[in-house]
Amino acid sequence: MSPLQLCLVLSSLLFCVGLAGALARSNTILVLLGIELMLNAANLNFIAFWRYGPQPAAGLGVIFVLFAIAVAAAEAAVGLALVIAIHRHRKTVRLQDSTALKG
Amino acid sequence: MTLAVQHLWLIPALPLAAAAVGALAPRSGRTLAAGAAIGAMAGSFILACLALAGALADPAAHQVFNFAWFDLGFGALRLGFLLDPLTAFMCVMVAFVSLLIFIFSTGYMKEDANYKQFFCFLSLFAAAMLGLVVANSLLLLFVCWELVGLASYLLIGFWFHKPSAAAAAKKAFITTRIGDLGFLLGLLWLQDNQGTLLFYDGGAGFLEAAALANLSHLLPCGLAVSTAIGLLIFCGAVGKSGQFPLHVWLPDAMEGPTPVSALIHAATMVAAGVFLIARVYPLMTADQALANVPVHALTVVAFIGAFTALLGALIAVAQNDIKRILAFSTVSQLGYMMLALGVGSWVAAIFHLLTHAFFKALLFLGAGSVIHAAHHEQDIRALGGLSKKMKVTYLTFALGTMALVGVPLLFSGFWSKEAILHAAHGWRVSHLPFYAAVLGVVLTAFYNTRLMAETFFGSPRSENAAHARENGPAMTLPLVILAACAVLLSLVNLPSYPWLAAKLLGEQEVRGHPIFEGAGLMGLSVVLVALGVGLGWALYGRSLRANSAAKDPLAVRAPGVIAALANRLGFDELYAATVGRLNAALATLADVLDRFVWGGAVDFLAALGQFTGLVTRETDERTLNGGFDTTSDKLRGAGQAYSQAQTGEAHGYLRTLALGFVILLLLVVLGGAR
Amino acid sequence: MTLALLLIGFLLLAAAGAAMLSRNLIHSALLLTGAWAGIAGFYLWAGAEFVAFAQVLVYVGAVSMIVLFAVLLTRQGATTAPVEFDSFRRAAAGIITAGGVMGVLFGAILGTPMDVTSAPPPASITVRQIGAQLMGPHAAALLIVGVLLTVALLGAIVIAAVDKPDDPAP
Amino acid sequence: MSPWPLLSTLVFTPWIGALLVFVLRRRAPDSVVRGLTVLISLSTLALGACALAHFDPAVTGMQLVEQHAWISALNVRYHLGLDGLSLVLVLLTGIISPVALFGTLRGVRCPAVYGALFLLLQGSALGVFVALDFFPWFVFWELSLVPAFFLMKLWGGPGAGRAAYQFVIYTIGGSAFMLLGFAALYTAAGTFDFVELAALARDGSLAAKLGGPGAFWPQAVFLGVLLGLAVKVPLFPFHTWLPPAYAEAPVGASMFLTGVMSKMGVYGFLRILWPIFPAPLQAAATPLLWLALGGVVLGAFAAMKQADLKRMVAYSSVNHLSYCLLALFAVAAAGRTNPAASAAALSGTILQLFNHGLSAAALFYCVGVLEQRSNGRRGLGDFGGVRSAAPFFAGFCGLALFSSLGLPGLNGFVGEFLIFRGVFGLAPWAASVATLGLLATAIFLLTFWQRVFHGPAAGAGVNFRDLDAGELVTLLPLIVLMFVLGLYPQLLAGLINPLVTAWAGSLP
Repeated sequence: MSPLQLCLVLSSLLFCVGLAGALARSNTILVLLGIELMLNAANLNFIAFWRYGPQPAAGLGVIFVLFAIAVAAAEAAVGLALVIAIHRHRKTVRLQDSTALKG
Repeated sequence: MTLAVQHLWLIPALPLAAAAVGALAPRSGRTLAAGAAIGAMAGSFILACLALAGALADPAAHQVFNFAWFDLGFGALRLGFLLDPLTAFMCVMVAFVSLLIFIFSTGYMKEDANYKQFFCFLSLFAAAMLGLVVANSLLLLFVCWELVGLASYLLIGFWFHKPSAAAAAKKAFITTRIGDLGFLLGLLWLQDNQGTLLFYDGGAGFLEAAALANLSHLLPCGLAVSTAIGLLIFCGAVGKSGQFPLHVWLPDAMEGPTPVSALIHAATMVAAGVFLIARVYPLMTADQALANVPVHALTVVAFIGAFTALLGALIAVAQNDIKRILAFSTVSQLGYMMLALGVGSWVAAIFHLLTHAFFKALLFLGAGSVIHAAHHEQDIRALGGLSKKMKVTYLTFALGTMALVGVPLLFSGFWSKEAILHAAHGWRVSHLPFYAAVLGVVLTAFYNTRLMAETFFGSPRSENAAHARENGPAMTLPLVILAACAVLLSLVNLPSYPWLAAKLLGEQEVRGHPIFEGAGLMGLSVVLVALGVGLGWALYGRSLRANSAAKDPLAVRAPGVIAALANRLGFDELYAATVGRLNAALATLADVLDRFVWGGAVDFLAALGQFTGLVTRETDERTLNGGFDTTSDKLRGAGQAYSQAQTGEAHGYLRTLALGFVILLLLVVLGGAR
Repeated sequence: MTLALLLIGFLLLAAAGAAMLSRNLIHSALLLTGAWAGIAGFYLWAGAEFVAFAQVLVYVGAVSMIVLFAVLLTRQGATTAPVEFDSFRRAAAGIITAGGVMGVLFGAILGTPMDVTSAPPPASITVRQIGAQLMGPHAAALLIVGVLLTVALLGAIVIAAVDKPDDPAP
Repeated sequence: MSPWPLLSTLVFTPWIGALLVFVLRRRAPDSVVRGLTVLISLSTLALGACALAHFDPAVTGMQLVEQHAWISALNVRYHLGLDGLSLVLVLLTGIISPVALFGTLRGVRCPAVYGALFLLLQGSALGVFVALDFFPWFVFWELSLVPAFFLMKLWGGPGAGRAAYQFVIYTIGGSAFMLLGFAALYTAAGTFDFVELAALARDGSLAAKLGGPGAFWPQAVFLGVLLGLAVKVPLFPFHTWLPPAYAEAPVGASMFLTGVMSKMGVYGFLRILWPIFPAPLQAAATPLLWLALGGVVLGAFAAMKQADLKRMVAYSSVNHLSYCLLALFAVAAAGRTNPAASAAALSGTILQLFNHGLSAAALFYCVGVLEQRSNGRRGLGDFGGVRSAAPFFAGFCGLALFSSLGLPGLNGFVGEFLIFRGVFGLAPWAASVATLGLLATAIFLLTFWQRVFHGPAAGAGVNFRDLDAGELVTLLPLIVLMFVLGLYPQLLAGLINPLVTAWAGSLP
């Protein structure tokens, strides 16, 4: 098993942990954190491919990860703010209580 | 070209300007309108006298002044003025009679609200009539001819609030227009054939020898071209001059004010037909040289004239309205003029035209005077005894009657009628017109005697007649002047000194013949007149009517004949039953064709279109739209079902996403998408 | 090297897994901070020092603070009340789904031949290089991210702000 | 040639004005809008006078030409030009439109919308009179129907809806055939330009391109175009749309319809059918002559039967326009035999177009006055003795009536006389029969006059109000022109003489 594959396995495991958390937990904050983990897993992949990919000198993976981190930070801020707002209005943080999107 | 002919247009222009003044003046401008009309007429009269002097200086010449009206691509349409003795005599007569009648009208129409309008129309008429007389172009003549008709229409219908007057005006216009259409066709034919409508144009006019030679070829029907054109033009004259069979409008035209009847329907306009034929006489006689034609134009004219002369006199015998008697008398006298034209003596026709204009205007004005005095009582049965109350009117009316009857020697009517009888006697084609004319003379004497007796003698037979008073000088003065003319005019054309005839024929010197040359005929004439007067006096004068309801002595003796004559021989009914009904049928036919045939075809097409539309709509709704609707319903159902899947559960969405990812990836891996 | 990677990976997964399983939210947040730190370790291992630095700064430093604040602001009742797994069915479905995903991912990773092992480990990228890259070819993206961050900041404030205009504070 | 695109300005000023009026309808007071509408409408007269100043009657070809490529793929050109015929009709439009607007704008609902539609109509009519390429010509031709339809439907009488639909559908139906004909013509000749097509027709190559003389296509194309124009004029028996349309339209629209739009059909005959299809027209001229004669005689007799005054005047329009066609077909049938008569007939046709426009518009206006004074009654028996109460109105209406029946001294006579003079020289029998029409015209117009104005005051004629200043001003220009043209027709004849002479000289 090559280091690249190892890295990929690691990232996919992390992804699945995040996914499982996001699917299983009912607390909205934890769902968000699970998604955050899945994002980080994707970042791992970027770095791994940058490190072991055919043209590592371009540094593209690194740049991409930096941008992803920035966006993720923004997402986290807005997401958690939403959680707080919802909590203030409905006195709940359970994701299954917010079903306004029902068709 | 003398100065006179160049300024000839002023003669009609002056009354035209007066008409414009009358039209534009305010409603209160009565004096202004009347003054302008009379002043303009006086001016025209003076100019006409000057023109007459100019014409008599060289009676053989046709002085012309031609100008282009407008360009027409192939040559201009030219109009012109003509000065020759015929024009000049007519001008003087028209202007003079008009002037007198205008003056008379100031008295007669004094109480009328539309006084101003009356003078406007009268001036318009005078302008058109004078224009007609001075025209050197058949087109200009036609234009004025129609305008004269318009003025006549307006004046007959002057008391338009009376339905009978409005109907009479329309009848007059339509009837004369029938004749005018023939005139128009003749004019068009001439224009097409000759390229000009000028009478005289330095050798190029259609009345001059060069043009007339072109008109002698024969048509397929056997007539010469000139005969056909001449007869078409004669149609116009028949309409305007009240000749049989278009005479029916003239008696009805008496609905107009009496001065109008005097001016238009006795002295001038109705004589325009005679003038027209006299004017185009060279055209009318162009076929005389042709031997192998079935009929000459003048033959038709003579027979129609003779028949009308007799017809008018006959019907006049049984009329009771003073103006209608005079109207039928006019019809009859116009017939004499036409007879004279037809038998070849246009000079006699013009002489009679001139004398008739004066004495008939006198008679009408006299009648007007009577009517005005008798508070618009027109029925002679209700008049009577006026000779003592209205001396001037009585005397002048008597003079006019004697002129009309043809009392020998002193009166103009005698000489002019004599000339006609003479000419008719000498006609080689047939003697029938002569006999008709002779009979007409007797009848004329008869009905005039009746008229005089019933109107002026005896005692008044109604309140209106009893209160009659002589009218003022504005009305009597013209009567006196006209009466003087009716007598004195005989001097211009005595057989021994035929000055008028010589001038009209363009001869420098006057060659008369001794009076006894035509003495036989003259004697006959005297006997005839005496017979007529005697008969009339025997029937009406000796035993005067006691009251207005008394039976007419003639009607007692021959009730059927008199009833038929009183009914004007049923011409109006005949026309109503034939022409009127044909006209109505044509109108109905056209209307029905429009409504049902052409309109029906359109409606049918429209219905066909609507039916097609209906069919396609049904097809669309049942099949195409139906299918579409079903599909839409299914789609909507599917959408609703799908929206059931939207639970609003974020977990569920995420899970579905993940499962979808799994399935996709499995497909890629297992499917070997490499 | 591989050993280091395995070690980092184990710690990282363990922290993440524990965070997802913990019944106490505060614990979850702290464990996650650990997991993020582990990820930073992975970046260091891979030679992306600047990324590791950014990871620490953003996640370990900033996001974890926000999470903690969010947790504290949304607590109901007792501060230490456990957050229960309220539905066993959902938890099981989630774990099974995640397992499925893991399965196909593993299948894909392991079933794909990747012959890049021979490539030499590259020299780690310098901050200067990153700076040149960011200000050069990716300047537009940088600007957009800057705007995005600003908007996110404002948005977060607006969303989370207390809006009671009718009820003035006593 | 003037560098300024005078003709485009002429055509589009009313359209721009319509837009302006429409935009201003709520922003400006009604009186301002009305004044503006009339002013814009008057622009045609002013620009027409400009064109007249630049116009040289001696030139028989097109003048003030504007030509630009438009749709080059179809060889469609924006081609405007003016000859004597166009100029006469442009001037007519310039007179009738402002008069009609001025006379009727005060009494209508929503004067701004009415005015805007009217100006649209005016611009379209002008476009028809100056366009020289079939494509823009047809666009103007069809566009004119739209405002006419709305004017008729929205402002018309009780039966206006049906009449408007009938009018539009009938006319469009006819035009469709014409469009097909031109499509075939275009495939054969490759051009839509009237001038080029006429040139092709003159040297005979057009017929050859369409499949040779006597073949099916030239006949079919000719019939298609003929049908389109015949409906518009209208040629008997395609006239049944006209009486209801004219009768139900509002007075102003009736004035424009009869004064200007009815001229479009005859114009089409002179501009299109005549130059482009000389041979088929000559072949078909004798039956067409019968139809025109039918229009002259039966139109007049049908008018006699109408109890509705507006319908009566409408039928008199059928009669008067049929005179134009009578002259046209007589000339076409006779060919070169009698150029003097042909020239007279053609001059008469053009003069008649102008004169009928004046007198028919005046008559419709008079009927409109009657209608307005009597709450919409316009039956022959609804009035009586109006002349006592309203002498001015009676006088003006009488002048219009006598002009219409062709009294010498008024304008109607000149045109009719020239037509009769020409037709008599070419087809004497036709002229003789047509005199029946003259007689019937006199009968029904005098019946109109007698029943409405004469007799004792009755019906709506009691206490009839005489013309007010506005109505007087409306009628006065028409009446004055009637006199002027009746006494001095050279004013118009001078414009068309060389053109007509050239036409008469170039007959087959």
